[in-house]
Amino acid sequence: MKHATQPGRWKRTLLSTTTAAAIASAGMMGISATVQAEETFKVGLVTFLSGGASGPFGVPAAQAAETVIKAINAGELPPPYDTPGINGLQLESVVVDEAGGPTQQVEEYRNLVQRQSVNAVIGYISSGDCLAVGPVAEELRTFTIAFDCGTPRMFEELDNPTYFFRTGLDAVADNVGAARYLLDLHPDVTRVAGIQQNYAWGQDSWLDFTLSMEQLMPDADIVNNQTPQLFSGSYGSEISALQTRRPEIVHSSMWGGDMESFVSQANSRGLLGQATAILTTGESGLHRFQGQAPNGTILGGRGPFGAFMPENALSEWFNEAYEAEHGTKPSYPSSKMAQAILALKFAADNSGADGVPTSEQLASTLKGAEFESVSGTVRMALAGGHQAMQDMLYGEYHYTPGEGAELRNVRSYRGECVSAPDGQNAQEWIEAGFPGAQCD
Amino acid sequence: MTEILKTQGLSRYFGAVTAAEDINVTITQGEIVGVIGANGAGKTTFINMVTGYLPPSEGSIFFNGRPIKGLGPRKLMREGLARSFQIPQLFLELPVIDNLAIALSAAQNDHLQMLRPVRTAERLAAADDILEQMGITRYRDEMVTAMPQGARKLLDIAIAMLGNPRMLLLDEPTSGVSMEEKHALMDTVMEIVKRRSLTVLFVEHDMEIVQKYVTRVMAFASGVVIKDGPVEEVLADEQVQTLVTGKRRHTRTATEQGDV
Amino acid sequence: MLTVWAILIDGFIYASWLFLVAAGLTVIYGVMRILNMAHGSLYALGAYAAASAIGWYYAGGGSQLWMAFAILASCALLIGAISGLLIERGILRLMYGRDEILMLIVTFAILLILEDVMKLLWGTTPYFAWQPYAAMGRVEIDVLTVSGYDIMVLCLSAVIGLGLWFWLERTNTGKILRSIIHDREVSEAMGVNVRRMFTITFMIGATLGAVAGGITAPIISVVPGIGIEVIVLAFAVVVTGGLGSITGAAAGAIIVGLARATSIHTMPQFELFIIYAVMAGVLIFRPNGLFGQAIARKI
Amino acid sequence: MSLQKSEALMIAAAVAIGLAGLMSPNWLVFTTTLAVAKALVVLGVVMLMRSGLVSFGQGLFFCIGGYAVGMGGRFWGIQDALLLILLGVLASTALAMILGLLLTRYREIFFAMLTMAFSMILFGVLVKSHNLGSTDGFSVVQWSLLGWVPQSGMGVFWLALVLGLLVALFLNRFFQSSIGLACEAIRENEVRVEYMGISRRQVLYINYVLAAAIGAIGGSLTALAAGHVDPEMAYWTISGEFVFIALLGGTGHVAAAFIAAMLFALVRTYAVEFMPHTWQMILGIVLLLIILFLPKGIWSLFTRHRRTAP
Repeated sequence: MKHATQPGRWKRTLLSTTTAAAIASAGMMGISATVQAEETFKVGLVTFLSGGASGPFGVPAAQAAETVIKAINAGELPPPYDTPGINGLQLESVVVDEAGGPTQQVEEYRNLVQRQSVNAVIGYISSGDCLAVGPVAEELRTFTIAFDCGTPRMFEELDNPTYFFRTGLDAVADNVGAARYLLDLHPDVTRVAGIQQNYAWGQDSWLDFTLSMEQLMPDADIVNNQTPQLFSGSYGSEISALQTRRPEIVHSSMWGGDMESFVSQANSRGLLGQATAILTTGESGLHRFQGQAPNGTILGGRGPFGAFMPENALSEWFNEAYEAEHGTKPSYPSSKMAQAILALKFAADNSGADGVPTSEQLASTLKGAEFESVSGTVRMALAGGHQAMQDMLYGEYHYTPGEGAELRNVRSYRGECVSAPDGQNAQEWIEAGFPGAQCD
Repeated sequence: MTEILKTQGLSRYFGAVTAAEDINVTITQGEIVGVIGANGAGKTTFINMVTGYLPPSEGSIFFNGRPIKGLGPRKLMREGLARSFQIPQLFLELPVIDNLAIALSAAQNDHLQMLRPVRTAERLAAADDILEQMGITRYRDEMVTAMPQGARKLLDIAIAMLGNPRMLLLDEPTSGVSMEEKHALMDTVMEIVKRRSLTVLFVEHDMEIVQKYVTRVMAFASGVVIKDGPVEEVLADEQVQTLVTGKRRHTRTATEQGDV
Repeated sequence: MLTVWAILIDGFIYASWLFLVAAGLTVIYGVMRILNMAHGSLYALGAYAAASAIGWYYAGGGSQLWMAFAILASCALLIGAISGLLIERGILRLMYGRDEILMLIVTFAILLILEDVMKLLWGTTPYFAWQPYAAMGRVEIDVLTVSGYDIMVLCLSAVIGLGLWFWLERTNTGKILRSIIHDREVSEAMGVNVRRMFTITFMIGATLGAVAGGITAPIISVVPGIGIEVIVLAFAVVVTGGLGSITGAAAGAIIVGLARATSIHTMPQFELFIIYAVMAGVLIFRPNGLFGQAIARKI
Repeated sequence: MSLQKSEALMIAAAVAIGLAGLMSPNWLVFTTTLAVAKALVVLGVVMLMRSGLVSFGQGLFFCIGGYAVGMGGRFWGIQDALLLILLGVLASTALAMILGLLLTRYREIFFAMLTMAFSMILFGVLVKSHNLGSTDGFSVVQWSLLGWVPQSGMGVFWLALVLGLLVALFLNRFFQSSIGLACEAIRENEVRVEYMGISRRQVLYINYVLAAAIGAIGGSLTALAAGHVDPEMAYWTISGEFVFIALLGGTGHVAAAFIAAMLFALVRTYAVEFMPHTWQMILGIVLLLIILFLPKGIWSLFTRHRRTAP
């Protein structure tokens, strides 16, 4: 990380806070921090650097940010982003660990904005953190992009947002897309089971998926759903429980290490021979399974990210630059972070501001806009122009020893097909039979 | 002369081990009774049963004519039965004055009071008084950990007395105290006992002390009372000399192991 | 009927893994009266060492299962013994004689430190050493399958349990250890080098933790934070069984294992708190756990 | 009852901090608010520690206080902050009165593990409660204080200061009172306590229930300040953090918990900022150093050169 450590300040803080004068002295530091150089644009990056989500999501996202920001500052991106910096300003980043839960994150967010005086914040993988930070972003009037979190409740609970954006899809699209893919490629399936991590993400995903299945494939029975604890790592008993129900399809929204362990164990135990798995976040394991998932396993990437990125100049550049710097191809969290930073650059470049654009200028530029990204053209068409509407893609894993993994039978579903129309509750939309969905 | 403590057929077994068996004792008001016996003879077990710390396996206990079997130390303290310990049971990390203050507050049944300070002027005066009587005033504001063994024994006994008991059971009050200090300690304690006309039962290994302070002695061996009567009579007994005082065979070692 | 069989099989397999994880914890507590929270980190250290070594072996073209196991075992043993020695000599030794609960917090601090040390050493990318697990194949019973690797873990767990029992009950060192458990001061007075025995015990306990991690590595993907997830589970097992008792740890593991398997097969929604419910339930009726003993105060 | 010197100092400090808040940057006001809220839960841990018990489950009451505020506002339309806090206190007290019957029988590791188990059971229940947002939790709706709707963080800051001060003043008396000393006596020697005619369980029970109620106030204030509640509040690592802060401050004085909570918040904030990858290690090392060199917490820095304080 590039920020300078300031041992003097450290020491002073430690000493001064032991006395009742803590408030006053630390307050002065807060003021001094605001008097900083004006020719940079400071962005706070919040992502998991510790805990179970750091490996598969947090760190790849932070690495992507590093790559993209470096290229932006050097002006090395392909058009339309080939001007150095954003709106001519060098981009400076402050990276913060997302660990500690929503309350902690609200505190860190305030620190970023008020003490570190960042001009914008990009971050948040955990849905709980997004839900907690959203209102604070509005309160503090700071341009903020949620790059990954998937909860559909975010814009349902945040009335008329001005400063808060999400440049990805919510989890509803993942699961509507999954059901549509099954309808297309496995229309005769009758027994479907699931395994989800026991927390909001898993519960919501399973609910959306089963509701969609009721509409799209009413003949398929839901035979079982397992809910192992987050990060439990070993799924022996859950696999037996699934086996005793003899499913043909196993749906899972598990992510990261948990998803990879489940796949490897289920494969060794033969479950994946008995049933086909559909993994809504499976793309992050594409280059890591190394044949541990049977060919034909269905993977999603939460949109046109990672290996699902369409071929264009930006994605080509990103693939190469990321691999050159970090030794592996970018997975979807990396692409999503890149997309969020590109959104920031788009908003800044087009804000018409003289010098550092204000949050108001950034927000009004991005609202409802269309911008080029590693995932193609992104339309901020949902939640009153605050959330991206993008295609949902699924494909089948295919591994050839010696040659590596690829995706086959990739199907793309238009955003209008997998996302509820603006302002409508997603679950009600699904239960009503997807009114207004455009799937051609 | 009214009887204050009476036990009938009091026994305690630990699995196959008999710690005390068929103990029948009657103690009258104002008596000062010594208890002697080798280690493991059942003396502390007897005290533990009488004060409600250890439930007896069989038998019954009466205090002031009321059956008290099944009552715990807490209830018995309220009945007027107090004890000291072979290993002083004190609040080591609290100042001596607080050790006494909490005892006084408990004696007044005021220990659940949450807003008034425990150290009231009245309690401090009472505590200072007992410290003075025991001759340990100089430790008043020290932690108990700063006290020598003899002073701790005195503090332990002082706390027992603060509950205004009618009967006091002292478990080896002089163990761990140097030869020179022993008599001074017992003089101090016995003077207060006399002044308050308490009934006392005390366990003691030092026969000199026993002879000096008590009128009646109970000799324990292997969980049974082998002799009970006036001091001279008991100490002269052949069986007692063999099994307890060791005059006939060996001299006792001075290890201080508990009987429990 | 199929479900009953599945519950029994899963229950015992899970119990054997729980026992592996909890054994070191209970040995250390039994002798030293330290409830070692850093046990989770030792588990994670063993897992990281084994996973990276196995990954390196297979990436280099190796394909011999026995070699992989030899590497796995030696890595786990080595890292367990070394870190055990370092923790005991470097930190715990300075703290002996403190309150039991304070020692728990000391080990909590060690856990925090080791978590970041591991991140510095291994980064945050998941390590994946699935090859031995896959190579051990599976046994099929109707639609049910049992992994060969799990059966091996079951056997290993039984061997380690019996070994520990033999060590504590039948050997000279065991006798000395039991004397320390019974009365530390008297043992010291009788010439037992308690400090040396503490070092040995802690190293053995730590090694057991690392071995548990090493054995688990091929089953899971090794990521930051696995130690923290495991430690609470191990606590629940040893507290249920009775702290410091090998038999207790085994009994606790079996009860928790069967309870969890039953819940997964019949009421998957309760899985998250079944372990705590079992622990609370046992403690309500047996305040010192199944095989635990209350210590009376000397008066 | 006259005002003690330390009480006068605490009142003065609270007034000074309250005024300083007007001139301080917003983030510091927020951090201070959370630290005060956390300190209240920590005081509950300290109360238990004084009686010789370490709770690894104080997050239980922290969480109940928080959820009472969240649910009271969202589902039952209670607007007033004081009513919401009262709701949390009542809920916590009711639960503690039931759990206390059981928990006062346990000591040491068993107490720690059982408290943790109950907290984790609540965590499990909340994770399973889809209507309450599962692990995501939900946000706290707009609240008012005696009819006044605060527009910035200053409202909850002052509320936290006032409640924190009241609790501190109460506990300062409590620690010097008979029952306060009885708690310490139980820590030191239960046998003697029983022989003094004191019921250990009665004393521990009252102490436990009070600690729970105070913990709930902390949870409620956190929810009001952060505007969000989630099950993580009941997770055992949060409870571990409370124990950490309690050790950091020590059990010597009520004010220690507040200073320690503030110090912890700042150390953590700066550690997260300057060493985003190794802040846990910093916390661990700090904890070890405290246990080694300041076994009675940072408060011993203030009292080291004075013998027994009055």
